[in-house]
Amino acid sequence: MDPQTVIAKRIARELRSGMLVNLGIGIPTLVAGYAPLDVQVYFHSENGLIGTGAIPAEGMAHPTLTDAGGRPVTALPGASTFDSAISFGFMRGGHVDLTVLGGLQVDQSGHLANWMIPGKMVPGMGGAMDLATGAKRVIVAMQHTAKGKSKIVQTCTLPVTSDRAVDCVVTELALIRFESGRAVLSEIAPGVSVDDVIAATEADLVVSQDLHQMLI
Amino acid sequence: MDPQTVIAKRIARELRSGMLVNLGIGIPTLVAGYAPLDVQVYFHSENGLIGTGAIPAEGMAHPTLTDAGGRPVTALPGASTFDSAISFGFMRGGHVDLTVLGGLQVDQSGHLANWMIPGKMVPGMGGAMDLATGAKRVIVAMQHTAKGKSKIVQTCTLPVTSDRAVDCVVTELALIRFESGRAVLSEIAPGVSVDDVIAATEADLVVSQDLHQMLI
Amino acid sequence: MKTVPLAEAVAMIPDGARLVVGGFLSVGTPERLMDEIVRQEKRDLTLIANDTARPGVGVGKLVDAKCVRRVIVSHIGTNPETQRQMFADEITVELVPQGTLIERIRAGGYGLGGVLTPTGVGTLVEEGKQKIEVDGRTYLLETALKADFALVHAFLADYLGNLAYALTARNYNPIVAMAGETVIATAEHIVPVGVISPDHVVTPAPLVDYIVANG
Amino acid sequence: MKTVPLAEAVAMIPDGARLVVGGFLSVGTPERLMDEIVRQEKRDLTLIANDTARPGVGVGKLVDAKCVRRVIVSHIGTNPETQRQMFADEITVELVPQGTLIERIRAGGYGLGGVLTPTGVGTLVEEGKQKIEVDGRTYLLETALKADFALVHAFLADYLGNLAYALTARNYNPIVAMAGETVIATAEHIVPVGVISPDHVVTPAPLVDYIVANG
Repeated sequence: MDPQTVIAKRIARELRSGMLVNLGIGIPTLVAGYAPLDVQVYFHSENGLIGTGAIPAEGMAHPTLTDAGGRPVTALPGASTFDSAISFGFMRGGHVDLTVLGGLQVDQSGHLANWMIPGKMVPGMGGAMDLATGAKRVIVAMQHTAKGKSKIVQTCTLPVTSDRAVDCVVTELALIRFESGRAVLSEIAPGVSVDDVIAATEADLVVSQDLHQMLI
Repeated sequence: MDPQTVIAKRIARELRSGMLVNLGIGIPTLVAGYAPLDVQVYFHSENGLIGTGAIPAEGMAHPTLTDAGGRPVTALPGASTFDSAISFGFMRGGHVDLTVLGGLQVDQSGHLANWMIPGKMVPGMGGAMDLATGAKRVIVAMQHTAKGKSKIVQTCTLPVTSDRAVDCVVTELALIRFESGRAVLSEIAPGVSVDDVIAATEADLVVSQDLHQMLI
Repeated sequence: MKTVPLAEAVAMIPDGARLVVGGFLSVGTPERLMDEIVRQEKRDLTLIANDTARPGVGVGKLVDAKCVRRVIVSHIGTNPETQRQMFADEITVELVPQGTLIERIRAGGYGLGGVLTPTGVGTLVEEGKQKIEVDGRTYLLETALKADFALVHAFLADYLGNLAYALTARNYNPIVAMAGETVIATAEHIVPVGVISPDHVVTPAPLVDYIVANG
Repeated sequence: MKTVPLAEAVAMIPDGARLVVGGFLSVGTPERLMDEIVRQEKRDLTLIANDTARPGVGVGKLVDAKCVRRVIVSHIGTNPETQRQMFADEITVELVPQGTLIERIRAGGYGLGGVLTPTGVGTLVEEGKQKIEVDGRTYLLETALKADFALVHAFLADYLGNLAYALTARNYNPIVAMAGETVIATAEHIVPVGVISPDHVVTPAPLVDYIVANG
C-alpha cells in the first residue's frame, strides 16, 4: 500500500455520521474515498457548499458547482450553498467538526506550518489559517519525511499556520497526538517499529502507554 | 392642519424615487401616507423587510409579515426579506438613504435624545441608535414643544441617542438644519413668523439667508 | 441531527442555562418551546433575544412565568411585566442597541471575539467599554455573546435539519442558530430532503442538533 | 437602479479606482465587466477579491492586462502571472486569510470599524496589528475594507435590481455588494419583478446602482 493510501485510510476511520468535515487539497482529499459505507458525513467546501459530492460524470459538470479548488463537483441531496462569510463562520466558529490539512512541517508541540516557504513558495494562506485555528478538530495528513528529512520537527522553521496546536498528525509510519505540548506516539503502521518511527522523527516523541498498531 | 400632518407632509417632500427609507414609530410613520404619487421609495423595516407596503385589508394579514412594531403589513412587488444582521448592516452601513425618527429633544448642535427618560421611561434603544448613527440622512420629526417647553434645547438634558448630529428637525413651526454645530432656521410653516419660532425655541437659532416658507 | 419529542427537547435545558432565542416581538419565536419551558418550570435562565415581546406571547411567556433571571435585549418597552420585574429587582436587564446585539451574537457563532461599532459612542452605552480608533473614527469594542442553547423556529425543516424561514419571521433565527452550543429547532412543516433547494437553505443541517417533532 | 450598456458601466470606473469583485477562482466573477475593463485599458486599479484566479479567467484577466497595481487577496497560488508581477515589483500583493478578508469586506459594507479574529495570532499575519484580549483569549484587530466600486455577478436580477445567486457562484458576491460606493451587477438572466420571491432575494434592490444590460 502506498504511503498516501495508508494515511487516507487511517484518517477515514475518524469519520462519524453527521460530522461536518473539511478536507484540504492533496492527501486530505483522498480521505473521502475511504469513508466507511455506513457513515454519512457532510463535506464542507469553503467556497460555500455543504454536501459536496463526487466528481461529476462526463457532461454533468456545472460551471457554478465547484469545490474550493475551483474543480467541478456534485452536490448530495440535502446540500446547501451560502456566502463566504457564513462559510468561514462555520470554520472559525467551530462548527466544522473535523478538518484534515496537508502539512510542510508539524513541530513537537503540534504547530502546523503549511502555507509558505519564504522566498520560494508564497501562494497565500487561503482558508488554511481559519481552518487550523477554528475547526473543532484538526488532523494533519502528510508523509513522514521529505527528501529524507523529518517533517515532524522540534520547532517549525517555516512560518506557522496557527498558534493553535493540531490534534494529531497521521503519516505512513505513525499517528502522533499532541497533548499538553508533547508529541505522543500513539499508533504505528503495520510492519513499522517504534524505533523506525523514532529514527525517522526529529521531534522528541513520548511513546504512549496505550501504543497500538494503526488500523487501516 | 394639525401639527403632525404639517410635519409629515413636509418630510414627505424629501422622498425621491429609489431611496431606501426607514420610518420610526409615531409621527415618522405618517410620512409614508404623503409620499408623492410619482415617487417610488423602498421602505425598510428593521425586523428584516425592504418593500414594506400598507396595512393589509381585513383577513389578509399574515403572521410572518410584520413591521418593526410587530404589526401586520403587506409587501410590495420586488420586496425582499433578510436576517437582522443584514438589516442592521443596511442601517449602520449607510445604505438607508433617509431615516425619520421621533424625538424627545434635539440640541443646537443637532444631537438627538429619543430613547429614554431616566427613572421614568426605560424601554431600551431598539434600533434607534443604529439608525441615528448610520443612516445616510437623519431627519427628526417632532412637535416643537411639549407642555409648553421647547424640545429644541441648548444641550440635551436627556441621554443622547448618538454622538452624530442629525441633518434637520421638522416641527409644526419650522425646519431647522444643523450645520457645523449651529442650528439654522431654514423654513417656517405658513402663518408662523421668525419671532414665533425664536420665542418657542430654547436653542440659539441662526436665521438662514435663504429662509423661506415651508412647502407642505 | 436527531428528532425529539417536545418534552424531551426541553428536558435537556437545565435551570440556570443561557438561552439565545430567535424572534422579533414574538414573530419567528419557537412558541412550543416557550410553552414547554414554562410547563417544566425552568428557573434562573439567562435570555438573549431581540426583545421580551409582550406578556403571553413569545419569550414574554418566560418572563410571565418567572423562568428568567437575566435578559440581554435591545428593547423591553412592549412588555410592562419585564419592566415591573426590573424595577422590583427580580430580573436583571442589559439593554444593547439592536444592531450591536445581533453582531455580538453573530460574533459568538462565527468565532470572532467581537466587533467595532460606531453605535453607542458618546452615549450611555459606551460606559465600561473599550474605545478604539480606526482611520480617525472612534468605535466601541463590543464583545461576542454565546449561549448554551439556541432555540429557533423555521418555516421549513427537512429530514436532515436544513432550515428555511418565512418573510419577517427570519429575523434573528439564522444568526441565533450559529451561536448555541446545542441548537434546537421547531418548524411549521417538516419536509423531505430536497424540498428546500440548496440555494434556499438558510441554516445548513449540520448546525441543527435537534428538530422537535411536530404534533 | 439604472440599466446601462456594458461600455457605459465600465466607463464610470476611473484609473486608480479601488474595486471589490465577487468570485472564487473565477466562479461567480462578472466576466463581461472584466473583459470590458481590459478593453478600456484601465490602469493602476486596486483589486480586492478572494484570489487572482488563473490567467485568462475572472480577475486574472485584469492581472494579465496589467490593469492592476495592487491586490488584496487570500491566495495567488493559482496564478503564476500574479506571482511573476509580484517578484518583478510590478504589482503589490497583500495576503489576507480568507475568513479575515471576507469579514473585513463585510465590516466595510456593514458600517463596522473591524472585527476581532483569532485567525493569524502567532503567525506572520499579526505583524503590525493590534492584539486585543477578550475573556482571556487573544485576537487580532482586523479593520474594515471598502471600495469605490463593487462588481458582482448574479444568476438572476429582476427589473428593480434584486439579485439571487446560483450554487457556489454566490461566494463573495452578496458581501461585496454591500461594500462598494457604487455597485455594478451583471446577471445570467434579467427577469420580471416577482420572479425572485422575497425570501430568495439575496441582495436587495436598493443596494444595486447599475445592472449591465444583457447582450
